[in-house]
Amino acid sequence: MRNIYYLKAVSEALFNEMEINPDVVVIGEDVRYSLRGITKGFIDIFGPDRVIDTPISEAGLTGVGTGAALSGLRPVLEFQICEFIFFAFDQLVDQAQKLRYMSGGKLKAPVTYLIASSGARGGMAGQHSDNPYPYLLHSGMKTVMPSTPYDAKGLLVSAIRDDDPVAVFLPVNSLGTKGDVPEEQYTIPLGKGEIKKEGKDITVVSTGHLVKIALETAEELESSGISVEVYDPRTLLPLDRELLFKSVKKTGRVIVFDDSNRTCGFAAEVSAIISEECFTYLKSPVRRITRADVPIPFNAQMESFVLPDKEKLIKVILKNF
Amino acid sequence: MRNIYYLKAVSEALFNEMEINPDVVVIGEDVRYSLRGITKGFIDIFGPDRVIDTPISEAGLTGVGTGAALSGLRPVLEFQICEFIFFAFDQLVDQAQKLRYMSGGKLKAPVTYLIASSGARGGMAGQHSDNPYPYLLHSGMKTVMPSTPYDAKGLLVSAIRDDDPVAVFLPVNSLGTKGDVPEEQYTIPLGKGEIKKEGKDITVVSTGHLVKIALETAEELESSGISVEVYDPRTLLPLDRELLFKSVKKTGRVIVFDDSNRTCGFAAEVSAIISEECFTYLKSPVRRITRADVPIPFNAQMESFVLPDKEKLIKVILKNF
Amino acid sequence: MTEKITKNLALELYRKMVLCRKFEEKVAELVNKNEIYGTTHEYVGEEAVAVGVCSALRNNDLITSTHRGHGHIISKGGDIRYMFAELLGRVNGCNKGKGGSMHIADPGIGILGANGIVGAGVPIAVGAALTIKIKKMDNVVISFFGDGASNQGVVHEAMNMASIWNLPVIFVCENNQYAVSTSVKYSLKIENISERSKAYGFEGKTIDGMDVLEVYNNTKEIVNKVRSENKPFLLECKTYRYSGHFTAEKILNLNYRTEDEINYYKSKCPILSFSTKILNDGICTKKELDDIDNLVINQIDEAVDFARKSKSPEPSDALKDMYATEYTGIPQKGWI
Amino acid sequence: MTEKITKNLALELYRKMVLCRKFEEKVAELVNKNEIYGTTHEYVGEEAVAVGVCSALRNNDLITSTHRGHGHIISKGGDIRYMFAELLGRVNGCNKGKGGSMHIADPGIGILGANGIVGAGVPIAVGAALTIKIKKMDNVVISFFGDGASNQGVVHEAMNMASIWNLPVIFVCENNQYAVSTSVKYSLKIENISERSKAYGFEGKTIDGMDVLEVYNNTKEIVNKVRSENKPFLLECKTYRYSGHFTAEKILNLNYRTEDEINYYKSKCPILSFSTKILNDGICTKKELDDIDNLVINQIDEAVDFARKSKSPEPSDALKDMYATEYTGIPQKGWI
Ligand SMILES: Cc1ncc(C[n+]2csc(CCOP(=O)(O)OP(=O)(O)O)c2C)c(N)n1
Ligand SMILES: Cc1ncc(C[n+]2csc(CCOP(=O)(O)OP(=O)(O)O)c2C)c(N)n1
Ligand SMILES: [Mg+2]
Ligand SMILES: [Mg+2]
Repeated sequence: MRNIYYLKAVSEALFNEMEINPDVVVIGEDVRYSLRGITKGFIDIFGPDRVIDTPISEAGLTGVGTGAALSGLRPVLEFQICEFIFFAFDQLVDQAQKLRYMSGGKLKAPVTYLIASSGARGGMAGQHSDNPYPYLLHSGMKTVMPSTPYDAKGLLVSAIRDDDPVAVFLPVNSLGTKGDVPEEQYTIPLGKGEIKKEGKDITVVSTGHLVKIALETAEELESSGISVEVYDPRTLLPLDRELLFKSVKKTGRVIVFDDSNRTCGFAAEVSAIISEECFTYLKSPVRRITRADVPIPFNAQMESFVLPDKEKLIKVILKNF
Repeated sequence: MRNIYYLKAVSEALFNEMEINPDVVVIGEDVRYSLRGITKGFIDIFGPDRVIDTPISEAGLTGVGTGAALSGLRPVLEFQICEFIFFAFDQLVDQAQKLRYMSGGKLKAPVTYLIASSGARGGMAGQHSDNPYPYLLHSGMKTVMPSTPYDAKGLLVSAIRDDDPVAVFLPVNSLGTKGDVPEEQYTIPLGKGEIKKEGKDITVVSTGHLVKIALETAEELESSGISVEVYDPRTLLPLDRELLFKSVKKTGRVIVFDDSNRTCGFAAEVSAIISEECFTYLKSPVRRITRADVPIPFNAQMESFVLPDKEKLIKVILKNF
Repeated sequence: MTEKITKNLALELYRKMVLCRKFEEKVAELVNKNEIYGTTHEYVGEEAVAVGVCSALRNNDLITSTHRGHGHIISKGGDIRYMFAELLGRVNGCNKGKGGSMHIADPGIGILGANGIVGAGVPIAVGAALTIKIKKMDNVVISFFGDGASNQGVVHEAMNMASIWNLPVIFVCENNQYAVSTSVKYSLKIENISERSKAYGFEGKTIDGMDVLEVYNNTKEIVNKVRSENKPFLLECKTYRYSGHFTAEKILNLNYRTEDEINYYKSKCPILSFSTKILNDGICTKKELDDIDNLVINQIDEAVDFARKSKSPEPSDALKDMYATEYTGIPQKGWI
Repeated sequence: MTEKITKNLALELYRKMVLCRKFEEKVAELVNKNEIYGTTHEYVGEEAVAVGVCSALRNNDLITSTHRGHGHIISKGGDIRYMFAELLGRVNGCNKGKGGSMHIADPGIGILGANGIVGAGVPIAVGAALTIKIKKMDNVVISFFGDGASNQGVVHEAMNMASIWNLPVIFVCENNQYAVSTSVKYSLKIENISERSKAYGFEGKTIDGMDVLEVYNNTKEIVNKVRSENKPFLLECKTYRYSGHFTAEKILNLNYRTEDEINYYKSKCPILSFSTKILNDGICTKKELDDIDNLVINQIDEAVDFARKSKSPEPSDALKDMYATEYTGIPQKGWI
């Protein structure tokens, strides 16, 4: 297997789907010249009918994606920045996500939102550093956040082939990481988490680029005699509860390590369902390590201060024993 | 004290603030003729400069509210339907809510979003029945949801006088309820919850129109020997944690009874913080009763099926003993 | 009404308009009796637009509709039995009772959905037109929207994209001069909304939306143009709604329109003026029109009857139809 | 450049343009050295627009700026010491190090904030103009936005509201012909974005945005008009950016513009052409211009020095400044 960049794995997944299926088109801002690098060179292969640049009209282009999906295409919308979601919010949560249900199952909107880089990228401050997936989770939208190049390729393929809107968040801090990825197209089903490292004493539920940090932390703590299990849900909705509960029942201790806002965030949901389903197994309270509930500040030290990181994780793990 | 309608209490609070403070203006769709009834007759008193109808341009008018607030007015924006929030989402969570922070405290946006009727109103189906406050909570926006006419008047005044954006959700099912409300203007501070009924055995955290149902349920269960304490946070953010924790530590059992979507909803947040702060006091898991994660269906029986109600509350309470 | 029309066409336009009108009258009646849950936005007075436009379309042409959509659905060929069943929340309603008045969808006859959110259907229509272009099909898309919707940002965005991509979509603005209580005289500083097409570099036209033939003929011409030139078009139809914004508006006493104004437009009733015209022109007889009226009334009674006899869904059906590709665990119920 | 100008004005326009240019060159240098965190969007090539517009304003006139905002801030009177301090993330930066390049705000000199979100500042400007109208003040608001932003829905909504409410706001479209890699030839089917004002019933005009005097004179005239007639105006300035979309674009090798095109516009450099003109017209001497250049360079060096010596905020300051009316418990930290 090749060792390739996360970004490359994403690009490959999309490229292959476009090769296999003429209904797959990519729509977004600056996708022809590929500002984000995912669709680099696609225009030469697939032409302007399938690699479609849009004006800066996020609500509109999201609606266009829905309409295209309803009528027979399988569009992949590249969201150049994650705050894109906010302008498109009605079209996402009140249209694409609801149309099938409201139509009694008559309509079908197989559209993929490829959030080309999500999270704080260092110095981009308050409006280019969000990790806005909890907003979509709350609406019931299927949401994926792959933590490795392997997962990214397999999950994106599943997302594109899924017959519903699926949001795929690519953590900006993962794009430049490398990993083994098969050449051929393969799928990882939505809703299947993975134990990225087995452990006995505590479960760290970690998402996106934090999975790597959780793994590093687990390794570091091995020497202190703490055996950390790292659970990566991979798909945030549907969530692989079975695997999660199995882990929690084994370890009896949980930390949710997630880089979205705290209030009503993903960690809150995970905490709530663990309480509901694993209450008697818990040896200590489910703890959350999340972003602080502020926009990301510009200054580097302040930025670090509000983001989840290894130091905070270690501190909170140690507190649990 | 007079016994007046919730809607009237809201109207009165706004009217009085406009009388006292010339900077308070109301902006929204159909506020002159007052489709929603809050601003009925205001145009005759305050004129078109302070009772401002907008075209159907939710994102734009929300931005207008922000700009007006930044430059010296204290606008109250009436959101005719709660799904309004979705079109205005960028202007709410990425602009108004963030500008102060990003400016290092230099800007100030004292704007109130008056969500004139939130929740399922019976037969309005998927796009007119949401209770979208968790979306705003996740952004850190101050959010209020009064459950009685008295609370509505006092909290709206506080919201208008607050120097930050504050969202005030009026539950559609409360607008027609009545209660005692003083004639004169008064305030209820944000961030102060209330124990609407004392009890010993279980705490029901209830919001908006569900408070009334929780109270009825508490009364009904009295005879079965279960003493229910009803906690109404009134302000969803900032949340009155002290009062909540005090109640939970007393009863050791909690149900969160909230009419927003389940995943990453308000109930998830309350459950997570109770786990964090009251873990050792809990005799049974924190349970959530929320909406199902679907758009509200049109048919009346299906609609009831997905909404939180008394029957569900009783069932879940009994399960906890 | 310059061109000659065939008797068949005349009777068909007449029939559809009467069907729209009587349908809405029955709906209002059922809403007022609480037999229909919630409220609806009636199309009464505006029939010439939907009927004129949709009669000029092929079956495989597509439309997106609005909150005031019954007329569009009927004109595009919707079966009123399933429409009534939907409005009564029955399992064999077009949307299995899940959508109600504002969400009737039927892709089989080209209806990509109505919409409870003002303006939101317009970019969806443009997306469908994109499919047509990419798949090299030759149908067109119609997007209905109101004068109020014209000030919605997505409408601007959608029109611009349709223009730069040369898409076969016709934006039909139903300018009934009010958005709830807000007059176009307040919300717009231009006379004709169709002028806005110039801002995107395509053509627009304003016509009398109370005249079904004018609407029909213009649509025919525009559809041909759009099909052959692959360019969008903005067709504004000036019209008027006779009822309140929604069924229950009356009790609110908003009084934003004068009785005089309402009466003036009632005197231009699209159905009456058209029937007068075709009678005067000798295209058909009074009897033929009366027969149609009776037919329509019967059809509606039967449809309501059909709907009433239809089964209600199981309450727990509420958790179905959310996802096309299903997974265990979603959608979550609200309690455990 | 038809009108005569005073020497003072000429030197001032020149000085400001040079200040903008040198500022950006220094910023790019510091970004490339990682002394400035993140990336910035440089204004190089477009100086005539900000300088021409803002020089025609009063101190209490208001502006909203964009992601490419340094030029606006400087031209409106921003103090470059605090700007550099902000860009270095220092506590005495305009925004205490919280905002960085895209969020510089300074209400004291009428700057209601830049914006990282394309188009989002435009309705905010309209809101400020609403305040002016309601409070019966006589200042105006300028909203800068790009050609790309012109296709954003909120811009449409904002322009319409400004028009129907007769607000004193000037929409200044900086048409540098690209939105990142997307040419206006692709994203628009009209020649001049200023034509869009007609869709809302107010006036618009397209001018040469490389000519500071043309920008200045037009703005003067338009500001007077807007002030006295209480009507918005759309002023489109055709311009060009010399650098990539942001500092680091070069390494991406996007190649969406030809070298020829870039060179053509460089030959029309707003600074060079203006200095040539005022020298030729005998309005000032080469020495006077050289002195300004030196002054500016010194000023920048001092400002950078000032910024470097400024204190960094405490990391935990990150939890401050979120709310103007504070309550315990918010904002929540991310851990306990
Ligand atoms: C985005 C949005 N804003 C507001 C509403 C509430 N609303 C429903 S219909 C309507 C008026 C629409 O006016 P117009 O587009 O002219 O259509 P008409 O009702 O006249 O047919 C309004 C404001 C809504 N449904 N969606
Ligand atoms: C709503 C939104 N969409 C996309 C982006 C990413 N983005 C930043 S600047 C830009 C191009 C803006 O073009 P234009 O308005 O012409 O301004 P210019 O950069 O040319 O000055 C884009 C697409 C953004 N910041 N905000
Ligand atoms: Mg209308
Ligand atoms: Mg540009």
